[in-house]
Amino acid sequence: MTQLVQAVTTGLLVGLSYAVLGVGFSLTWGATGVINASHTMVAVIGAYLGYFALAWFGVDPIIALVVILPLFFVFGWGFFEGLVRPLKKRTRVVGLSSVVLTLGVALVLESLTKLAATANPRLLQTAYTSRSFPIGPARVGGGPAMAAVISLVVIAALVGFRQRTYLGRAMRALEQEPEGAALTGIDVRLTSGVATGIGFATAGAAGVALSMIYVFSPTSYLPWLVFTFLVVILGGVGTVLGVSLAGLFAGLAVSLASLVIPFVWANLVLFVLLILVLLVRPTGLLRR
Amino acid sequence: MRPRGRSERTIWLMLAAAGVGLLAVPFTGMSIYLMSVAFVVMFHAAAAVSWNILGGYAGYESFGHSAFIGVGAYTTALLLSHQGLSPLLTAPVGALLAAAVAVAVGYPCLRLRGPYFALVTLVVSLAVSVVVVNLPGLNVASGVFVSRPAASPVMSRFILYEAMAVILIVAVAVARAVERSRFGVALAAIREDEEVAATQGVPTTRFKLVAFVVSAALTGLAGGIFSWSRGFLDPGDMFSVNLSVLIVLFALFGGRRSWVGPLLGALVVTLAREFLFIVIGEDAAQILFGVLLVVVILFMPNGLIAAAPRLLRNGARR
Amino acid sequence: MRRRITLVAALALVVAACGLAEEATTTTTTTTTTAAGDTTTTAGETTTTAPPEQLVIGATLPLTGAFADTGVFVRDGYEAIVEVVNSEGGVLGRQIELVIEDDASDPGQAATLLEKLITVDKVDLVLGGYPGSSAAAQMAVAEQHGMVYVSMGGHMASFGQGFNYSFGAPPLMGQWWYKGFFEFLSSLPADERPTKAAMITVNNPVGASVREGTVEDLAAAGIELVMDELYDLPLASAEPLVSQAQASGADLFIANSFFPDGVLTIRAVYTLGYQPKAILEGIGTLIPSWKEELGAEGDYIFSGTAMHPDLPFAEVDLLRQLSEERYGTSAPPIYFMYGATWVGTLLQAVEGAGGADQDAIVAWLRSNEACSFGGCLTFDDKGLPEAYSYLTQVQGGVPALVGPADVAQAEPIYPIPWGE
Amino acid sequence: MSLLAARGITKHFGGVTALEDVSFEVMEGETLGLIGPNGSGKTTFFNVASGLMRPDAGRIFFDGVELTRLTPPRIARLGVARTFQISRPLAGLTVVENLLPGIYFGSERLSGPEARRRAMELLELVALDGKAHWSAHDLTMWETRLLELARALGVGSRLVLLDEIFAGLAPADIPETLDLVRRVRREMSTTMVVVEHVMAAVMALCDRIVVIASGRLVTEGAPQEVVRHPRVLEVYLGSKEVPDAQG
Repeated sequence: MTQLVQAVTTGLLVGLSYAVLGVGFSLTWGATGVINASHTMVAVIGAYLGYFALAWFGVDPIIALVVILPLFFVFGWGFFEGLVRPLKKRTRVVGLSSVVLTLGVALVLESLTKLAATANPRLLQTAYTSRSFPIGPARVGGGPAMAAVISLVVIAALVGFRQRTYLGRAMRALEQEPEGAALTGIDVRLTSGVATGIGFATAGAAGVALSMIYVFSPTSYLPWLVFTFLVVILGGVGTVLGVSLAGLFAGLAVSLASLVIPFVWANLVLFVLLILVLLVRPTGLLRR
Repeated sequence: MRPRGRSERTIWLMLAAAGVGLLAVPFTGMSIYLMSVAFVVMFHAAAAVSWNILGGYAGYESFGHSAFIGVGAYTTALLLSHQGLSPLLTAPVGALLAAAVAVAVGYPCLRLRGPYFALVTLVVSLAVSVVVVNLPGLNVASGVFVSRPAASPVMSRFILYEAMAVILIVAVAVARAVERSRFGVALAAIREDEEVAATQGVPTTRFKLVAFVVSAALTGLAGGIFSWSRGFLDPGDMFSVNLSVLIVLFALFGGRRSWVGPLLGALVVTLAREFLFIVIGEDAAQILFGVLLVVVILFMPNGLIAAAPRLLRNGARR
Repeated sequence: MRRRITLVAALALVVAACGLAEEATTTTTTTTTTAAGDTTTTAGETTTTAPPEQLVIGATLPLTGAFADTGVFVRDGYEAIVEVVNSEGGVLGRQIELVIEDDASDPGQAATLLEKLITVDKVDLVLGGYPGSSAAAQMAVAEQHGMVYVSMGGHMASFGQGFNYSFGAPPLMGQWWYKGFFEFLSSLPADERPTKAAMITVNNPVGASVREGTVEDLAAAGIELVMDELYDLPLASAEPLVSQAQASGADLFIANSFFPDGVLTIRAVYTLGYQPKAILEGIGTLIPSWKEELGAEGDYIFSGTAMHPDLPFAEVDLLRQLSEERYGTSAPPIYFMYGATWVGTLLQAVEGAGGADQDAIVAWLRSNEACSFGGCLTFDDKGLPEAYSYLTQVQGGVPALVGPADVAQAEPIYPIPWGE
Repeated sequence: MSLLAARGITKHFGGVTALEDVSFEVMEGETLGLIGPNGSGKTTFFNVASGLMRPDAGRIFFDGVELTRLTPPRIARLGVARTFQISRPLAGLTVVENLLPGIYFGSERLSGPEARRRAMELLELVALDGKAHWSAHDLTMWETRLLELARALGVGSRLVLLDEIFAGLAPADIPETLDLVRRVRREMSTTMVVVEHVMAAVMALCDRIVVIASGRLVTEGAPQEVVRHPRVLEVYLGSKEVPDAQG
């Protein structure tokens, strides 16, 4: 019983970290058509900034978010203006070209990160990361708990933004009818730029959250990217809630599967689930 | 796609001559090191030309082709280390198994288009690697020792070179035959507009699967010989995502309309990488490589072939 | 492991006595990069006086890529010893030149480049690569070209391939990794020993080799293995595994892990409040950042090694000095020590064999005791020394040498004083 | 004798009705006009008939074979071809290459030089032979319509479904296009179903007309009768409440 509760708790916590990575990725994809393979590399950089904020200035990474979020928002917007727009001028459907383009960006960022911070793996050490709390019979580490809080705030903020604000609604319109949206007077360029900026900012926040759970290094972006892809495909492009649920679902699936089958096969359960879901719903679990 | 006449036969003859030339190069006293560099270039070229049958002709860009390299590689490596069978004999078995994997995953995956297909193939390649690495009783995770092809170092490199050259020639021949066939026209139609292709009578589901399987089998064949050069297979390297991405890049860089593009892309990128790596080191080379990806996508979306002078393009598409 | 004054040991004493080490730092170290490769030529002032008599040693190391962090220490070890030897007049009067190529942590590249060093650069000698996968791939190449290959080897299986030219000096042998720990257990009263063990292992060749030896050692010690799980890298979350270990009631927890997964595992142990009597960990604790990343939580973890900075051998003093010069710390990094030992062993064999004739070197290594920084080794026909391992335990953030008793510099702390 | 028979075809998109219990027949050799306001379900009917969509209920028979159970390529192989309302040339291919898939894999299944000859013949028929080796991307809108027509004929000439090939054409082009369609019909002796808004073209071409509105069959009959039918006038004039069911 304890193990079951623990598995559910762990699964949900890990799932939340996939979710927070996925939502920004999915948002940018939906609004601009860009599949940003450098999304998780941006998250890695966010993790480093948080880490060094603490190591050099004694500033808690959560406080550092005050700088990271606007900074990354600007980077994202710049990324859209500098790289995505030229691409969009060339090809109408940017999907696959954007994967390769952003992989290039990720490679550059990875190497630069290595040069700046070495390839050494890092783990965040704060007062709360070495605490743990009981949840029923299970226990939760302070790091994962804080990461969960960040993730939930990011997801909630995104949901609110998309429901309540004009730009948020414009983004949703862009997702559904990219061509129709332009006709209804939506400033596509502005909306796309903001969407990319928000994508980057959430990546930064996700990176800080993940740094509280995982050991990270410049190469961490690749495994993180795989899980991001996975939950976004499962959840559907442009659905914040769908991706969040898919993340939780993925975390739970692996965690619960490892209770009954050898741990090494647990990830496979996830891959097989993905393929099964695609067989039934080729555009994702929660996509209408 | 003009009527097959003398010119068509001439081109095949020219290609055959080039193939014979490729096979003959080592007899000119090529050094061991050059043979090993050429081996890697030919491996990359064979994989890229094979990838292109699905990714270029049919427009289904797989980001998981290392799965087939891995399946081919582990098939020959395990048969060599457990049964003592030469990869020259077992590489086709690896190709068959790669084809079988393609059949198994192709049906669900090929229902997806564009980026969805790309991402799901990436995930599938990871799933395949988990399965292969944990196959019960084979102890793949401990690594597999692959004995060298021959007792003498020169002979070893020679055999590897010739085997990979044959695979490259086969891959090019198949790719070119596909291009010139009704099947190739159907794949092009699928790439341009799959629904239209279907309403034109093209059995899209079947043809996509066939293209996937042919592509996977050829890739598996190349992987089967590639592993023979490695000495020791660490489960991490054969199924690497980097390799999958590299294959896509070769084709993208060269151009995807004909077999010439991926071949050229593999040649140029592999040698450039090797050169940059030697001259400026891995980290700087990696940065330049990333910039190259960005430049290719932004400034030469149709690859080197299209960007090169018109003459070259005509030569390639004739 | 008997010790006696040998080439390197003598050097160590001379250097220590005359303060040559200081001079060595001011000696010009020329680094030339040629178009042919990332070729680092390291030599003392006499390099150019007699170039034809130079002895060229080629090696590839992961100077970039996944294993670069440790690879550069191996390179430093190679270079440091060659520098010292050259400043002492070289080997058999010949200066030594090192040609080290970067294999970018790719075993295939490592094998290709080694073959290039042998056939294109025509080096006189080769030295081992790193890590095991690269070494395993290179062993076959060296064997085919008839070149002596002194290295860490590629785990036990690589020494079972019938290779004649490969020597593990010392090897990084997973199968032996925890031998020191089990020796320590046998010294304890029976009722204090753990009775049940839970083991998790990274699912790759390194993990598999450690796991293999541990399963045998556990059986021999009469400890029941109640959990035995594998995991792939990267490990997303260690909680499921640790929680399962905790539920199994095991009082010995073994994590055959690398650094990042090892860190995650230990943190999960603390999060879940799992309190076994002892924890064994693969190679994470030997990485200096273990302390940085884990702090006090990293303490009390046992591991093994074939090399340790606190070994009470006179030869190690030289390494301590060299480390002080290079890194400003008297505790030489472990991979620096490995590199130094491999090159030390090779040079000693060259001297013993009276030249760079490969078969003569093999003959010498097979019939003599090679003494370098890790002690003296004799090799069996597989190229392996007798099985041994030192026991380490993280104490105050540092992996202290706690066994076996004849070399130990600190007492092992057992069981773990949880809650103190 | 009826070549195509639709029986109770029903298709909904979410809550919107695209087709509701639509039944009619197309006789061998005739040209049938299928008309109705925008969003009345005409294109949906083509999508169902060509196999791109499955109906929620009802069946379509072609020469005794049930189309609604077949995939698009199987339907094409029976000789049922279509054009698209918004032209969909295979833009990356040349004009002649656009025709080849249908000729290779449609009902005639020609190959080699024969197929190429056939493609050139069809291009000649629509007067595009001069641009056979142009990229389809470079054609004008009118030319892409002609290309679509030729491409459909390449698939098979037993039944061609023409989806608004007159839409958006300059009035000056209409007579010429009319002549062309008539010539095609004569030379290929093909049966046609024409979805069209340009009433002049409908009146000139069609032997019979079927009117649908809001997914329901309104009436059918000879052109002159149909245009005088009160319900037809009503749906065309009072088309404001017609829901958009184009999907």
